[in-house]
Amino acid sequence: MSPEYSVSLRRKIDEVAARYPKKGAALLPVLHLVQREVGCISAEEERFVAQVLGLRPMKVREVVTFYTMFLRRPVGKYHLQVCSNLSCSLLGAGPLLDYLQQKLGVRVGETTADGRFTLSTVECLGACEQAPSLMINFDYHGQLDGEKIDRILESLE
Amino acid sequence: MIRALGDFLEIIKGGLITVRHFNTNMWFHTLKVLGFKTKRKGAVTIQYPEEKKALAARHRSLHRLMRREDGKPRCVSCLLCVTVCPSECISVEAAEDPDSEIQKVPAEFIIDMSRCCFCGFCVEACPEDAIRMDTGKIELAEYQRRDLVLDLDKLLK
Amino acid sequence: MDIVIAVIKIILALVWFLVLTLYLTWLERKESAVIQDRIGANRANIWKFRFLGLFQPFADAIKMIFKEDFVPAFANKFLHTLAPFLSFFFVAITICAVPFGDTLHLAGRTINLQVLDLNAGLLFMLAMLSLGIYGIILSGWASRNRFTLLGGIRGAAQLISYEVALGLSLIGIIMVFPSLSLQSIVRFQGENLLGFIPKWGVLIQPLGFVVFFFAALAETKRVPFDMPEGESEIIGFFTEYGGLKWGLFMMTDFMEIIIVSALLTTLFFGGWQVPWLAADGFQWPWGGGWALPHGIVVLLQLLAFNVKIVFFCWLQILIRWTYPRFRYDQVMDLGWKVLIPLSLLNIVGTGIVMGLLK
Amino acid sequence: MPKILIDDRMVEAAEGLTLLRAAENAGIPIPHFCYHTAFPPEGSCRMCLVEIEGLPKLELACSTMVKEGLKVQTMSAKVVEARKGVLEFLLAEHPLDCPICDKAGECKLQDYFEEYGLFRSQFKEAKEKREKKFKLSRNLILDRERCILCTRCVRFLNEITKTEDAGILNRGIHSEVGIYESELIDNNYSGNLAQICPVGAITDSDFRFKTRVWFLESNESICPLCSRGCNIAIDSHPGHPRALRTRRVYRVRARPNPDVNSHWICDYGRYGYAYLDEAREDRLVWKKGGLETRLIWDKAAQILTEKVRSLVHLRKNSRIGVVLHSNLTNEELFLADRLFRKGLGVEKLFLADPPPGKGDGFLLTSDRTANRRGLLEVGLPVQALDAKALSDLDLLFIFGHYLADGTSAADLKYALEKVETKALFASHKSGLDGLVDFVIPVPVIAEKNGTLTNVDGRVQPFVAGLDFNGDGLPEWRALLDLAKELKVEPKYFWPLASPEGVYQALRKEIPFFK
Repeated sequence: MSPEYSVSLRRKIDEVAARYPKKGAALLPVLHLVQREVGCISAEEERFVAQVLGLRPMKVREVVTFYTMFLRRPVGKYHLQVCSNLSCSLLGAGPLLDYLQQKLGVRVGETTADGRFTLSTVECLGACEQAPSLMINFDYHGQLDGEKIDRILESLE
Repeated sequence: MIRALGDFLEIIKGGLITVRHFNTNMWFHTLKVLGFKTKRKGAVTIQYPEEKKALAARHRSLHRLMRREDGKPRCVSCLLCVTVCPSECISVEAAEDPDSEIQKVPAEFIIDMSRCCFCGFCVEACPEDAIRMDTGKIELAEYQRRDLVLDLDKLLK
Repeated sequence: MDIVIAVIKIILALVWFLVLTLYLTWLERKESAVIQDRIGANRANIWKFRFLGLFQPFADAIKMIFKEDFVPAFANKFLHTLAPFLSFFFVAITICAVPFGDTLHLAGRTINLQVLDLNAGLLFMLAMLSLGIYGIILSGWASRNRFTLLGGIRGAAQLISYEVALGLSLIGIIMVFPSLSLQSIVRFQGENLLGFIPKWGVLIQPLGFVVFFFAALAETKRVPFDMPEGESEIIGFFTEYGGLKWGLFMMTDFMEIIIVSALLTTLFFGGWQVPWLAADGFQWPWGGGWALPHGIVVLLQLLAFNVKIVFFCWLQILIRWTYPRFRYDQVMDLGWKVLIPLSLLNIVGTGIVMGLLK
Repeated sequence: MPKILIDDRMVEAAEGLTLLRAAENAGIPIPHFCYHTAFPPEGSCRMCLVEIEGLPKLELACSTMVKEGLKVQTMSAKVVEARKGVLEFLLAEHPLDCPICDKAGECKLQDYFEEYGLFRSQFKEAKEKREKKFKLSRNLILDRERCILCTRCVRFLNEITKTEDAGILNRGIHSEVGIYESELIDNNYSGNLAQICPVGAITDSDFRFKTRVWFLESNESICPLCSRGCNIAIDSHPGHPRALRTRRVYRVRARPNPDVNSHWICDYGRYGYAYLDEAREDRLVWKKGGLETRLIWDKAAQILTEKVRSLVHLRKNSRIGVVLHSNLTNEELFLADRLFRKGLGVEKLFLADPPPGKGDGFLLTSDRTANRRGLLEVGLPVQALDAKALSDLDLLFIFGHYLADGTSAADLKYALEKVETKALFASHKSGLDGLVDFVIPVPVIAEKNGTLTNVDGRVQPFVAGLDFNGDGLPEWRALLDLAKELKVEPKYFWPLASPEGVYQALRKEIPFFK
């Protein structure tokens, strides 16, 4: 579709799609591919994927909105995802989120002005044993409190 | 023979009751007309247009439609009053309200008072407490039948 | 001159009759209201001046006159129109035999205070009252409506039955006061019994009075004897009438009340007689007296007559607003099985007493 | 045929049937929201839970296949408890705006709650606020608060129209039905979404707020707007003493018929009901010398038969013409054939039909008449309309107002002016009214009885669902009356008195209808 997508991306997509009996079944890996390449999956990418895989854009949108690991808009360098599910909520995910919002000066879903941090909530990180837990990009951090968060954020550069 | 005499006696007794009423009312009412106050009242008639009885709190009089705090009619034209009305005197036409919290408002609300039997079912059926029969207006005579057909504006007054 | 006096008497009598009729309607409304703890008609007014609703009869009259004169398409138009006038006429004419007072001496003339002193006045009145049945039958029949016809038949049957008792109950009176002229019957009652009790008919004919009173009540066709009309439940003979014609029937009704009262007064309550009042003043039974001028005596007599009549009107209205209607068979039973035997008994009894006293 | 035990009743169910269908066939309804006969089971609403002996948990009736020896309880205490729970959770987010909801009265949630509901909610939390007026298509409005996420609408668009316009977005409590960006659902079957929505989430702006469903009287009929002959239900208002609107019909719904239209009808048929009320012919008039007289049919029939008789007497049968159309029922076409062609020897039979439209490949056909197939099968030798052929006639019977559609007004006027007597049997007002001598109002398909043959040759009977309010009469009766009055084949026509009788005669004579 638009020429921005590199030839290599297209080739990779074709490669992945070829592994499945139906092209459409490759949707998840293809979306991961695209997100890794482009950084997020906005409407434009959805249309691109739909066109490549022969699906209606609505199908792609359904999948993209269902999974929290697909980002619908660009995020900062560090993507802080706070679990808001039951165990974490019971063990203080709420105050934690408030603390983060205050500290970073952004609300949930926003990126700091310097583009370093994006704060968002997710449904269940699957780490209840470490509740309250937080995922920064692909790293897990558990049993958090204000102090620990300060330390973690300082260590990020 | 004795029974016949007894019956005759009863007839006389009956006559005496009316005579007693006549006497009391005649004299005490006359005194009242002349301005003397007596313990006994004489005639109990209320001289209607001049004197009026206080209406009971639950008395069902002319309908009125209630307004919301912002002045819009409370009615959401659910047509439950129309459904329940045994004399089929209510007709309502609904319209869309721009406020999505209200959604449905009456475009026209007509009560044909010449058909109304004052059963008060409409008041009981109303889920919004939008219609009440507590205006205390009970003198509803009109010279024209069409004046008995009340529309939204008149009912909201 | 005699003719002028006769015309004046006729006019005065009729005016008296009609005005009393008019105000009897007011009396009926008011009395029934007072009996029932109400106030009664008091709305009719002239320039906001109500005066106890005394203008109500005029309002009613105006209403009735200006109402549509409706005749059913299927009715016999002539008879339908004739009936109310017939009824009205036969009642109205009876007034000519009623004695209002004794004689009035004016400018050297002796004027009998009676339109016409018929020597068979009593029979005349009974006859005229009986003829009133024609109005009922005609109205019921000419309306060409089954219900009015039935009402008319009921009326005729009832009235004819009670005519018998009515006539028989008066025979005692005729035996005691040997005259058929009403004026002379009244004069007879001016005497005293045992020197101090006014010799009124009711005292010497108590049974005759009771029978006559009931029979006369039945003659007026009012509750509790309103078989012919029964406007609230059983449809009566003037159902198909409206406006002025219906008004005539109603007036006939009220006039009958007055005539019955007049008869009761004249025959049993001394007519215009005031106890112990003679032509020149009171004559006390214990001696002495109180001389009064002729004019005052005549006025007192007229007053007495009117007071008595109004009392009986009042009594009849009271009865009408007290008792429920008889059933048809009860009416007939009362007439044929009670009143007629009683009146016959009265005749026999009177005869025996008179024979013994002779 | 596996035998299963449902509520202690032995039921024989076909292989491959779901429990829910098997129970329904046996007359045991199992409550459900997301299940729809036309789609494969989804199992998202959890309403159809039933107890199966030997299984530890409750199972979904909509997706459990029947198997020999299953013992099922549909109303056990456990099941009822589960239904209560499901309803309570649905109600936790569903607004209680039934008074303004158009679905109230035919809402499954309302019905089931009435039956099983816990009337004292245990939820203290406020309900979630969502968008109440989301535009889904030109006609459809989505109320996301009311939506119970049964996905019937999504599946309809996936499976039936295959357009996949809508889907479920987001996850968990944030899930909602949505469309892609602002691409509105745009297909000819979108109206069905409002009908299959089990709650009031999708409402139809054509019906929205117009009335309440319990006022409506539903009558079965057949859609006459194309040759498919979809089965429909016409919902009309029987009247109100002070009704503000004078309209009768409020909506048209699809009636399931697996052989014709499954559960669907197209939007053309669904929203095209205005013809039932608008511009209807209602007065039977005779125009003579510029004067309009209102007549009764008997009188009009007398005048017309007199005219026919005099023409037949003079052996001028060829000067009688008849214009027919393909919206007449089989019976009427058959009677016309029998009376005019066989009985009176009329040769000039013309056809004037509404112009064809565009088919959509699913239900809607390009032929916009109800009974073209019937016309062919009855075997009427109709000619195409030709204004010139019309003009050398003395008597013309015109059925339908479609004559005005195809021919130019001037041509028509010129042709008809030369015809001595013209009788128009029309259901709707048209330009023809001014050109003819008799205007005889006739009912539309929804107002009469008879049969129609659809494009696939399926003969469908229908009965009058709406009252016909005009002066006139159905065409079949008019034709019968004319035949009887003219004494054409008396032995044949006299015993006929109803469309059923005519159909019996039709079956005897024309092999197709056997």
